[in-house]
Amino acid sequence: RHDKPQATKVIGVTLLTRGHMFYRDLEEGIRTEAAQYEYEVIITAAEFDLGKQISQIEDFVAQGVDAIVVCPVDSRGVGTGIKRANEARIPVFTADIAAQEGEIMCHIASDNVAGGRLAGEYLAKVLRQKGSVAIINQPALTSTLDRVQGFRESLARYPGIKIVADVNGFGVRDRALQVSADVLQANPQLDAIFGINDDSALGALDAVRQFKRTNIVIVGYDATPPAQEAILRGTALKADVIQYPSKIGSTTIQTIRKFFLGESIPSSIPVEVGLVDSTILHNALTTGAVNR
Amino acid sequence: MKNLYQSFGIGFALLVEIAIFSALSPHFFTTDNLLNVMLQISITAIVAVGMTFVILTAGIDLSVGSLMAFVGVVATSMLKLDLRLEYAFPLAMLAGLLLGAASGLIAGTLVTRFRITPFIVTLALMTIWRGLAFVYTEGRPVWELPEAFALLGNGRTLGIPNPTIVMIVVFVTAYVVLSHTRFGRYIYAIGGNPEAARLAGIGVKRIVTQVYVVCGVLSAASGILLASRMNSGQPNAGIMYELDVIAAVVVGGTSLFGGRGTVTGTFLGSLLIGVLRNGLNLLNVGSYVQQVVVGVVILLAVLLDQWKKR
Amino acid sequence: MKNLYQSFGIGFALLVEIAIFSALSPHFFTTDNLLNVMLQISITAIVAVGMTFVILTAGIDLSVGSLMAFVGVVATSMLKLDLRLEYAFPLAMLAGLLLGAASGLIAGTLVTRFRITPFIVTLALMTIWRGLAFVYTEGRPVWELPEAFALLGNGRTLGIPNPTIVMIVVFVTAYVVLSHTRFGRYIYAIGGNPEAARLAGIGVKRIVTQVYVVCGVLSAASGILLASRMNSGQPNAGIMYELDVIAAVVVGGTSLFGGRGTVTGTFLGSLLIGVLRNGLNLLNVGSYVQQVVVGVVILLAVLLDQWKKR
Amino acid sequence: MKRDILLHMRSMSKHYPGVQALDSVDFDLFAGEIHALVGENGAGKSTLTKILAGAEQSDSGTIEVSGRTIAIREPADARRLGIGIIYQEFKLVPELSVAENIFLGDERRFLRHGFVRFSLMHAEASKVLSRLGETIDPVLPVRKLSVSQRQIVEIAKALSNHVRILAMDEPTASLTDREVENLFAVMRNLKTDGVGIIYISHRIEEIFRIADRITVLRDGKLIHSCPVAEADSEMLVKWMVGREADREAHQWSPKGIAPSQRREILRIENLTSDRVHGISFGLDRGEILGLAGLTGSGRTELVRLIFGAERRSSGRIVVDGREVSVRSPGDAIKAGIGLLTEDRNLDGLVLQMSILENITLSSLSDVAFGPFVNGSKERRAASELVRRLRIKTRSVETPVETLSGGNRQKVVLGRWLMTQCNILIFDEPTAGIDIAVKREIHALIRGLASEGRGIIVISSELPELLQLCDRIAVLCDGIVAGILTREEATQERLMKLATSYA
Ligand SMILES: Nc1ncnc2c1ncn2[C@@H]1O[C@H](COP(=O)(O)OP(=O)(O)OP(=O)(O)O)[C@@H](O)[C@H]1O
Ligand SMILES: Nc1ncnc2c1ncn2[C@@H]1O[C@H](COP(=O)(O)OP(=O)(O)OP(=O)(O)O)[C@@H](O)[C@H]1O
Ligand SMILES: [Mg+2]
Ligand SMILES: [Mg+2]
Repeated sequence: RHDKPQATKVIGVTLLTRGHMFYRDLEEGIRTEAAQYEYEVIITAAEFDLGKQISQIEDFVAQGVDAIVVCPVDSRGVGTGIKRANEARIPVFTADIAAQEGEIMCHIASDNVAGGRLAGEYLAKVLRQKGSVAIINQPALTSTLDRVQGFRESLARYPGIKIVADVNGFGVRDRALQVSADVLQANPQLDAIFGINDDSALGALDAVRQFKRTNIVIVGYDATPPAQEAILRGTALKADVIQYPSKIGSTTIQTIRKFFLGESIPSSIPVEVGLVDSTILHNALTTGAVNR
Repeated sequence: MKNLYQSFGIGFALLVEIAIFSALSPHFFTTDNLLNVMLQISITAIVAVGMTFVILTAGIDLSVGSLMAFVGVVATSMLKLDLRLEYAFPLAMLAGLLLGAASGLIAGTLVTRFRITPFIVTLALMTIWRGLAFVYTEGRPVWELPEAFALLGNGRTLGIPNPTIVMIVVFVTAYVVLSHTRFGRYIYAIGGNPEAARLAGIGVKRIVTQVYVVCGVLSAASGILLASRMNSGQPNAGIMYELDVIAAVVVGGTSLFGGRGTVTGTFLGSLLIGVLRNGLNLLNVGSYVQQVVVGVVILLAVLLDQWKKR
Repeated sequence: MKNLYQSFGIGFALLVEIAIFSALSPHFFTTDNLLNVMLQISITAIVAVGMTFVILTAGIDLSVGSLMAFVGVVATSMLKLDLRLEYAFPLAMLAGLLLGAASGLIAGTLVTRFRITPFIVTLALMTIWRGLAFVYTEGRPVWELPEAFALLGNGRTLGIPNPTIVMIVVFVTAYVVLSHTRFGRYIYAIGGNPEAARLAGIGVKRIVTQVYVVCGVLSAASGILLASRMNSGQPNAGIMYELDVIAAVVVGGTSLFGGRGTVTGTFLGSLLIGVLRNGLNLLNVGSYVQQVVVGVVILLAVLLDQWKKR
Repeated sequence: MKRDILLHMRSMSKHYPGVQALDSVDFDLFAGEIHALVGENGAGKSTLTKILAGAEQSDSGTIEVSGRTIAIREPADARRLGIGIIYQEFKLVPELSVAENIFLGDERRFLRHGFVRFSLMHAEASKVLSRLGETIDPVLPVRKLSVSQRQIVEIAKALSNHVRILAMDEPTASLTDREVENLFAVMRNLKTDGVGIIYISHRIEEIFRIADRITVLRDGKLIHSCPVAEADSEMLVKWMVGREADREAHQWSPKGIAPSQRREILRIENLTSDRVHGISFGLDRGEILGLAGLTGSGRTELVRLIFGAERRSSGRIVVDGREVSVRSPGDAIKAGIGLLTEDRNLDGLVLQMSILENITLSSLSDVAFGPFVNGSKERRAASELVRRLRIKTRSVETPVETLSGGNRQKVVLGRWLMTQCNILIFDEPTAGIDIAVKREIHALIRGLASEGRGIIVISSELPELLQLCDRIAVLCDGIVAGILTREEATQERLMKLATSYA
């Protein structure tokens, strides 16, 4: 392994976590794309621990990788790690979440605030601009804070819609189920729930089923396969903000490749977000547009 | 009777809590919500029974949360085998419970034969099972399960949620075992003075191993119920449950030094924490303030218990 | 000498580990990477010293990780006060360390005066400090700090990273305190037999409280260094550090039942785990497989230690 | 002779849940006297010394030291006043060295620049130990010591300080004669230095040898106090138990069992571990075999090996003519061997469990129906033993930790009496047991033998062995130095064998 041919490039990746499907898909995108160019990728995950993420970047520097991809745990804090890489003249790319300190070659991401807005607009539409809404939140991460910020911003424009609960489901399905049950208990008239990721939304869906509530609309985020399936089955989960994590992954590798080849690259590449409901998914299935 | 008295301090705290929430929220003291609370605590309370056994022997089991996740994904993945449901279903249950027993057996063996402290054994297992759950599923949930599986955890029997029924059965059995059988007596003796127990002719290693197996099996059962409630196997289920469970056991009056404690106390402890979480959610208290409140209430409850003992 | 011998088991495990990684990765045994490892373990190793003190008294402190985060956000937010840096800087340090001391004082008082088990006291504090860190920051990190602050944790003195220097000073001091002062003797005595210590006229409550304060202050110092390394105050910093720290202490041969252990062992324990993480990263081992490997190595290390004692 | 009153405790009372441990007791102590405190198990002797030590607080009463009323709120107060205590239940830190234990709380004298000078401490410790005629290595951790060595350390700890008042709560309970002599010599020296000593012991003959005055407690009340010359042992026993004691509960005839049944029940062949070497002997049904030897001679080790409590490196154990594999105490009990251990607190009792639970712990299967414990049957069996052993308690539900030292000993005894074991081994069965009950226990042991069981008794009190045993094996340095029959045995011959290799 040590005497690999000169040409083989090594790319170090530090993900925010592997506990969420989103990053599994992003990782997959990176792997498949990198395999095409025969790049070697070293993938680690910080599991929401910034200190660990910085250590991982430092380990990459010690290894002398050719490029580093970071999905920052925190936009600012990761700066010290990035600066270490900058000092060692190793190019750094960020994916999904931006870094605000240190030099970044390129940032490839979908916009979380925009995604939150999409969810808000969708709910405003189906609720006909009035009703009560709950958020299954995970207010510990910049990305989810941004989603909720976008969501709240868009609903602020509709005085008829009230956010009656904002609870922490820790981004995992079992906790989300538990807190959603309590929210439903406290709000017999609840009209809609926004889950900051699909585990949160699906946990809410489990709770809704437990209480056999009808007339509730749930919107999720990420459009993971279980969520898509739930939407297609006509459950309370009606729509999902969709990002294209594997596309973020593959785009990142493509950008790095351009960099290796000496081509010029932009400082940021937006990857589209969208909103899917059962109609869109249905069409996509038949045309194969959202195949995963 | 003695147990009831011993649990008085915490029982009082529970009553105060219930009174406060009943006053503050019209949604709290309703049959529906009380059943909801019972359902919510069922999963952790079942594990708490196993944890009580372990703690009574002066041990601890930090691996329960991870084990629940690992069992959940393994059992659900069995359901996806190309088998008829009549076969797949018992097979999945069996595999899950066996896995729990195996985990307990490993923990128990390392603790008794290799004399490693329970804390470190189960801390390592916690890491290992969680890692394996993710390796096994590649981080993705196991889903598209037969609807019948969801019934297990979401259905009701005689109006009572199934997990609650399981919990009640587990508690009653544990109560009888601890206070009326030889096995129970040995557990207390070992927790109180393992050397004296050994010299009294008790097979300390065997009993302690069995206790970890009991805890493993109960965690597995609980993990299966949890998976059923979500109708999917989530590798990230049960994170930090061990701490909730231990808190419930200790708040319920069981001593971490072993030899002292009851499952009645554990039940009340689980209820105290469960009611608190539920009530705070009903009152729409922000999650971080909630964390602070839960911490403070746990302290107050143990303080009260301590003060009562004076 | 005696300490060295006692730590032999784990020292051997460490050597094996180093040999394996040196053979497998050309990047491992380089000055750069070894300094890198030292830097990486510094933060947790400093806390591990405090934890060693606490565990020697047969206590435990689960609140260290949360406390680090809370101290981090409080101290960094002081830096943002409208003050000249000469004032803001010491003020922030002081506030952070005081907060650590206060946390230790609360824990120590609850443990000694109110006789609540350390596990539950610090479990509650862990929840409370984390909650307060989030409440205080509304979940967002404190940032846009003066560059000078980042130097604290990222700078080097005589070529050695600052946190590593702090770590070395802390270890040497702790070594002297534990093995050559009365305070140290009393800690061992209390951990070994608190009743005997009390009857010998030792102020058990005072000493135990001081030990928690030491742990709190070291956690605070470490929290400040961590914030400086990230040049921001992160409310979710240090999650689960308590478990890593406890693992390092126990792998280093300190008994969770108190009265037995050394900081030399703790240092080797921290190194064992730190080197393992670093090496696995260099070898490109996936993070879930890593989790499994770390768990297994921890078990093997304690097994070896146990086996050596026979 | 008019001397200074050193200590005066006036109307001391102490109540524990369910018992009045002390009921306005007056106690005084002169400088340079040895004042014996006697009474049945649970009479309140230890409670009185614990109050003096600041380990417990009295409910009422005053304490005067040298004529000044003082308050002792915590152990440090007592220390400052020059009060030293030897606790009945040891208060040592197993992980610390002998020297560190001896000077625990008193490190100040070895400090320089804030650091403890250990070499000085070790030298001092050796000095204190040699005063007691002992050569225990001061660097050794206490966990490596045998019970009697711990006792010595406990004594050295109290002597290390400059004391004016010394309370000794059964310091000789597990000491052999030679050590007792050394201790008495030290006590006489202290006496001439003007130290007042409170001496608690159940060994009546010791009291008459060493004490100047006697105070008798019963049920927490002061019964009698007089110079030792005005009492004899029968009077003493009467004061203690409040009635005439029957001298011999059972008339005992050696080997009260038909010769036809006198089969060998236990045979030990070549038992070896790192502390005992090549031990062989046999034990008949109905026989009581004594094990004598000095401290550390390996008696405890030997019986622990027989019981499977420790691993032997070689040797066979034959029960009723058949070799049995004994790898754990559980195996031993199955083979019909029971062991009453030396240290009741450390490895005998589960302190927080009740008397009932402790007694039935090894015979639960006899009072169980399948896995279930038959509560009423269990209670009946335990109550019977509590009555027979005269365990002083309100109820069988009382946690053992609240019992006095002697009563605790009776509880462990009760456990082994309840088992069906045909071979019973008693390691210091009467340590800390009061004289009245001691006689009963002797009778009990004889009774067990006459039922056809085989009994092994370890005792540091040679008279006890001489009184009780059919044969006595003497250990010296882990080797059987000789086995004497009842007829051959005398105190002198036993001592000579015990020191034959030393
Ligand atoms: N901590 C306690 N809680 C409750 N009761 C206690 C406690 N300590 C002692 N007692 C009771 O107080 C009484 C006196 O006990 P004490 O230990 O003073 O007896 P003693 O005379 O020393 O007996 P022995 O000769 O057996 O050592 C006993 O009945 C005992 O059960
Ligand atoms: N746990 C231990 N570790 C090391 N050495 C021990 C241990 N226990 C006892 N010893 C030593 O082994 C020897 C035999 O001890 P043992 O306890 O069998 O003696 P004993 O004849 O019962 O004397 P005692 O009067 O002290 O009870 C002694 O020298 C003792 O110091
Ligand atoms: Mg006593
Ligand atoms: Mg002995």
